Amino acid sequence: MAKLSYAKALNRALADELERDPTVFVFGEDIAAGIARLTAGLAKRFGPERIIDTPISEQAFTSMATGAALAGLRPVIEFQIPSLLFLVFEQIANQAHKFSLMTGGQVAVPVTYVVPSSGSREGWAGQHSDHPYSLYAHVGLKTIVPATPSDAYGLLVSAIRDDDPTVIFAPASAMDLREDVTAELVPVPIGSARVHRHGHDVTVVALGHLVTEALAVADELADEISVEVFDPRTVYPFDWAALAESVDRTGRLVVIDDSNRFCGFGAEVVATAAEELRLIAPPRRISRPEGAVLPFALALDRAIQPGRDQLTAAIRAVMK
Amino acid sequence: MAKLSYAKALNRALADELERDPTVFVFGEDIAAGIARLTAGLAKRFGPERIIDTPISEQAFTSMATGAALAGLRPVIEFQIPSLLFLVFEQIANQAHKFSLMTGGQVAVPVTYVVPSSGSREGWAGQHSDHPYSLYAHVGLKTIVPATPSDAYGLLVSAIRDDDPTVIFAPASAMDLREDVTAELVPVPIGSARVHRHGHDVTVVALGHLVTEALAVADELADEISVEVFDPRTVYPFDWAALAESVDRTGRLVVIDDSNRFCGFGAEVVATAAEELRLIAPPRRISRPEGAVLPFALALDRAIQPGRDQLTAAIRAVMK
Amino acid sequence: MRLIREFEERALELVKTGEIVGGIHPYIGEEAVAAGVCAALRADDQITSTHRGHGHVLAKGADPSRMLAELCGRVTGLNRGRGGSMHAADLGSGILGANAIVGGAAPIAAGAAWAAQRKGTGQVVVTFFGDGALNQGVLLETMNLAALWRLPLVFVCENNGYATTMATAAAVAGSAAGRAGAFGLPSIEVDGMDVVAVHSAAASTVKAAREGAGPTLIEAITYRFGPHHTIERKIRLAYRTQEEIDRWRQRDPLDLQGARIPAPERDRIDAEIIAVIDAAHEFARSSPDPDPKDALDYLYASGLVARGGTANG
Amino acid sequence: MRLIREFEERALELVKTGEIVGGIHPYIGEEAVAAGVCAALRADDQITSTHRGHGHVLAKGADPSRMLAELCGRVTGLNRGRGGSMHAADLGSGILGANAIVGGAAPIAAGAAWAAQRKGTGQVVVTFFGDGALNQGVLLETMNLAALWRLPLVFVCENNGYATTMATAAAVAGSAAGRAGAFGLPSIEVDGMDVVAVHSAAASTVKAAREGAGPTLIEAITYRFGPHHTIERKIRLAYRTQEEIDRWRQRDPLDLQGARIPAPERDRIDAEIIAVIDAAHEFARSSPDPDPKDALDYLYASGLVARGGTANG
Ligand SMILES: Cc1ncc(C[n+]2csc(CCOP(=O)(O)OP(=O)(O)O)c2C)c(N)n1
Ligand SMILES: Cc1ncc(C[n+]2csc(CCOP(=O)(O)OP(=O)(O)O)c2C)c(N)n1
Ligand SMILES: [Mg+2]
Ligand SMILES: [Mg+2]
Repeated sequence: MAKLSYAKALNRALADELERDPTVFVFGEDIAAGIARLTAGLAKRFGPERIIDTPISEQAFTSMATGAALAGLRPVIEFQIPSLLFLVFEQIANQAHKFSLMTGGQVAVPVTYVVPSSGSREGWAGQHSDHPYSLYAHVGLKTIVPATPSDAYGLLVSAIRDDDPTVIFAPASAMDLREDVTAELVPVPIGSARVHRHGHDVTVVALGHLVTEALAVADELADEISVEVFDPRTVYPFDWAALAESVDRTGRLVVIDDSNRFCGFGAEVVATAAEELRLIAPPRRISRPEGAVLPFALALDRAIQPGRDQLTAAIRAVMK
Repeated sequence: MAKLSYAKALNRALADELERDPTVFVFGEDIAAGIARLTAGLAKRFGPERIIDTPISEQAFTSMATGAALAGLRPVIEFQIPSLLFLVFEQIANQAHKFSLMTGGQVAVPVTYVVPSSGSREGWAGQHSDHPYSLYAHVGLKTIVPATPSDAYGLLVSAIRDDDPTVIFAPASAMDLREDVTAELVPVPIGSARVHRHGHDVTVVALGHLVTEALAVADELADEISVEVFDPRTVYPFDWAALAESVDRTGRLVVIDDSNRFCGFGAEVVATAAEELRLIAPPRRISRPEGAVLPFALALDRAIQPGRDQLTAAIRAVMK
Repeated sequence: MRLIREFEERALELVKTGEIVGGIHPYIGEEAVAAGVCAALRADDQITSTHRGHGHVLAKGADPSRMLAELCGRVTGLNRGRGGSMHAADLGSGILGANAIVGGAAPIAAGAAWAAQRKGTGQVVVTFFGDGALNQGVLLETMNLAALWRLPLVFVCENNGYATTMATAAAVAGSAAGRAGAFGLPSIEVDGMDVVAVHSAAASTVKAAREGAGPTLIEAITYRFGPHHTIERKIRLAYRTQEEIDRWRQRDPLDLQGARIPAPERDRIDAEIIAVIDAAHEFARSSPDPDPKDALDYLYASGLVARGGTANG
Repeated sequence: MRLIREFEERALELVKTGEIVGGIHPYIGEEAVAAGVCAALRADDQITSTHRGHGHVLAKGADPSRMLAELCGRVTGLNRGRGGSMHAADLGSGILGANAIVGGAAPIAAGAAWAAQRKGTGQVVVTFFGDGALNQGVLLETMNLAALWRLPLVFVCENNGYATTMATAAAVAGSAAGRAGAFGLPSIEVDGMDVVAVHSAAASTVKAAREGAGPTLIEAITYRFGPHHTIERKIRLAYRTQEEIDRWRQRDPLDLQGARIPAPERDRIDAEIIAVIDAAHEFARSSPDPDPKDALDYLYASGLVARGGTANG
């Protein structure tokens, strides 16, 4: 029974797709050396025609991937830090995402953008600790934040095979998670949620590394409150049918979200639930504050991120 | 009694601030010619040291404004098209916005970014019809979308005087609105809402050009439903106290939003209301679809934008 | 060139009549650049275009009828009415699309060139852009990558002296050639009003790119006779003099080339082209408008259906 | 230089002990660049720095104690513990900040230079960046604007041969000087291991900028003796050989300069500096940590209070 790490799962998914499909290749910085782990060992195995080290020209190589996709290839881009997704916002949101509709369906842009260490990295401070998945979901990119090694594997495979541009965030705090993988690793469909723990009092929606936090809180509260831990796995498109099924049973909703509060993922889940689902208590959001900038000092960095205490308090609040 | 157009109000606000404060200046493309109307006549009046035509290097001059602000100046930047705010996302969200906290309060970055024709411009199609105010509110920029000429004047003045970076979107569909200006034009505080029409059955939250639509629908429905038209004027920070006061009276909420549905402004308003306010009926959102890209053909362009019929239907729905 | 000129004249009328919504960026005066460059390309070669793209799209071989139908927003248009003037694309003709963002298409062209190089197809890609794009970072990043990887890519700078109202000299420190040289790209400056001169420059650079010699820059010195965009009609702009415009009009690319063609031949071509444009207009006019309920079609290649909006509730 | 070296050696220890969280990008080997350039600046001149910024910040005159306190995340730090290694700033000393985005600081420096020119303060601004930034669009856009407007700005490229693991030759088509030349900027290549050579190059370019002659580029050929970042310790990287590192170490900038200073003098300086660093370490260690409830302080200069988060419920 093999222990598989989250980082290794991403690495294996990428390797399997490179092996299976000759049109897949990777652009990124320092990916031959594989310092971000996503591409570890791949340059040796697939060579410099498939694993391409790029200069620090993110805007150019991001749109180059779009052009290569128009020519029938399936590019994967590794971004070393999450804020690079700010730098290439034009190239992804205004070019790659819009090509299919603007051309009247003449083309597809099957590019996969991977951030193999998103969110806080403890001590990387203001410009290297962002978690911009809500931004990409808002503009309409398929946006994925896997929580476990097997989901990281299955969702990266599906993203690469998907015909639309897709962004995958691998939270830095999840990269070292390990899982006992018994079954064979398989693709996980984009847009399908997963219930990690069943419960009947309250549905807690959590993504990525926060699923681990939610499960821990659910354990702590087990004797008093039965918590269902719901992991959408994909931010957009969101699995509303699965959420409805869960909330129909629990009637209560708490969302924990590592992006900024205002117009964040948590807002979307709470808003749609308020519009469409039957809630017996007001829903609650836990998130980064509005306009959050992560301060350097560790205690401050942590104070900005959504945590267990807040989640516990929110769960108790909706049970009142 | 003078008729003041929305475009002219912006132009006058900028002129008044240039007159009042010698540290104010403007960067932008074709602003000496004033083709976007914001700067009409200003080059002649204030000269090329205050009204600076820039090459097509948005990323560089946007961060130049940040540097000039660090040196004590108050830059205003005109962006000719809304999607330029995608191109400079790094410079605004990751640099200008973060400087104050990252430096431990050593500096302020009082830059004002103005888009004098945001949203659809009928026939400008996919890459020139965006309305990215929810994106900027999410990252924490003060984000303003005035609905009337006098508010456009008062909010632009306040934005220029504000010590934080601030984004103002002037919807293309609002630029030609005219208002009878009786009183003197005055600054309008950032973060304060305005109720354009009082009602007791349902609160309709609308921004920018959609305020006009909301008022029209309120008129149509006047005999059957008493609609309150609530204009936050500022997306972020949002005037929650004023919304609470309104919803306490009506108990019902509909939000109409010209940005994309998922993680949009509408989601934030509905989510916060669901968490914190007493609603007697499920709230409703009208918005652009998820991941919207505006098609060129006029009928399609309009079909993507939130409209009166949807708003009317939503109001009826919450009254059921 | 005559086709482009007639097409643009007709399009200008349709903007006036309202059959074309949103206006256009007319290419009139610059026809020799698109015509000369595209004449040097194979059918399977590719181009990217700009906001001022009608000339490039027609010169690369798109059907004028479907192009005009696109400008009129009809379902029979190149983009089924979804793109319009600034996004016209025809993948079948190697047209990767006009692009509404200055400099935005260059790296897309480089990506297509990279794919062609990798597959060994022998295709060459041409990216057209204006002098204004010379100051856009992503274009400069692209020159570096194209040079570094010896991509089969030709950069064609249409230097018409202005970026909207801004004179090139007021915006560009150094020059187009200097920028290319900085990355080791050879460059050729050519008279953009002379289609023969443009063609010979294009032929040699395209041949070099096809043979693996890497990218080059062609700077075509040209001039737009009309407004930056048709809205300019509504506003009076004083960024250039009538006298300057008149001077350039004396070097109308159509006259320069026309003088090289025997009159009867010329008249025959002109007549043919008028017929083509009339047919195109008739085709566009008689084509159906798209149905509003299909407004979200093609948003996702995978068929994902977005929520919200009138289009689907 | 000795101060920077000792500071970095101490910082490396503190990364090992965990007193510094998140690691650092050590400047060891490149000291002559920061020291030589900043020695040519006035107290009211300004700089922008990079992710590898400790040397620039110290050379421009920041207090080593407050700098080390910043790296340790203490309230007594330059940024009150909010910035850390990659964002250290000291406006009072003309340090507009280290910047964690490659190329990101150049336009900020240009803006400060533009303001100085406008106010006629006679200040000069220096923007430091690495060879990797030569391929970042915004830096190239900035060169154009600086040249166009003759800003009192000096571009200092620290070419240490690598961008993380990528050799400059594999990433840069053309050269640094070629890029400057493309925009009409004069440039000087200098031995970045020789502080005297760097200083004389800086002195002349800074003087020219101050007198209104406009911007220039200095390319300092240098080398980092240590890892790109302290995490490199954990991973084995083979992008350069030990032999190459050893060869460069023979041109250690401290030895080159040290040989020019009489031994007793040198020993006195070394002793002084050790004392300064010990004091800095003591200062940092004894300074208080920020209070988590203040996590959102300074987010808005206007005092706006954000909602959400543990910091304020
Ligand atoms: C990045 C970007 N900035 C600004 C604009 C607005 N804009 C459209 S065309 C244009 C001028 C372009 O000039 P040039 O590149 O010389 O092309 P020309 O119009 O002369 O053909 C500008 C500023 C844009 N579309 N994209
Ligand atoms: C725009 C951007 N892309 C990527 C990164 C990640 N990154 C940090 S340092 C670095 C290498 C920088 O190399 P260089 O500019 O030569 O400076 P050096 O580290 O050699 O001092 C990279 C790629 C970043 N911080 N910013
Ligand atoms: Mg031009
Ligand atoms: Mg380097």
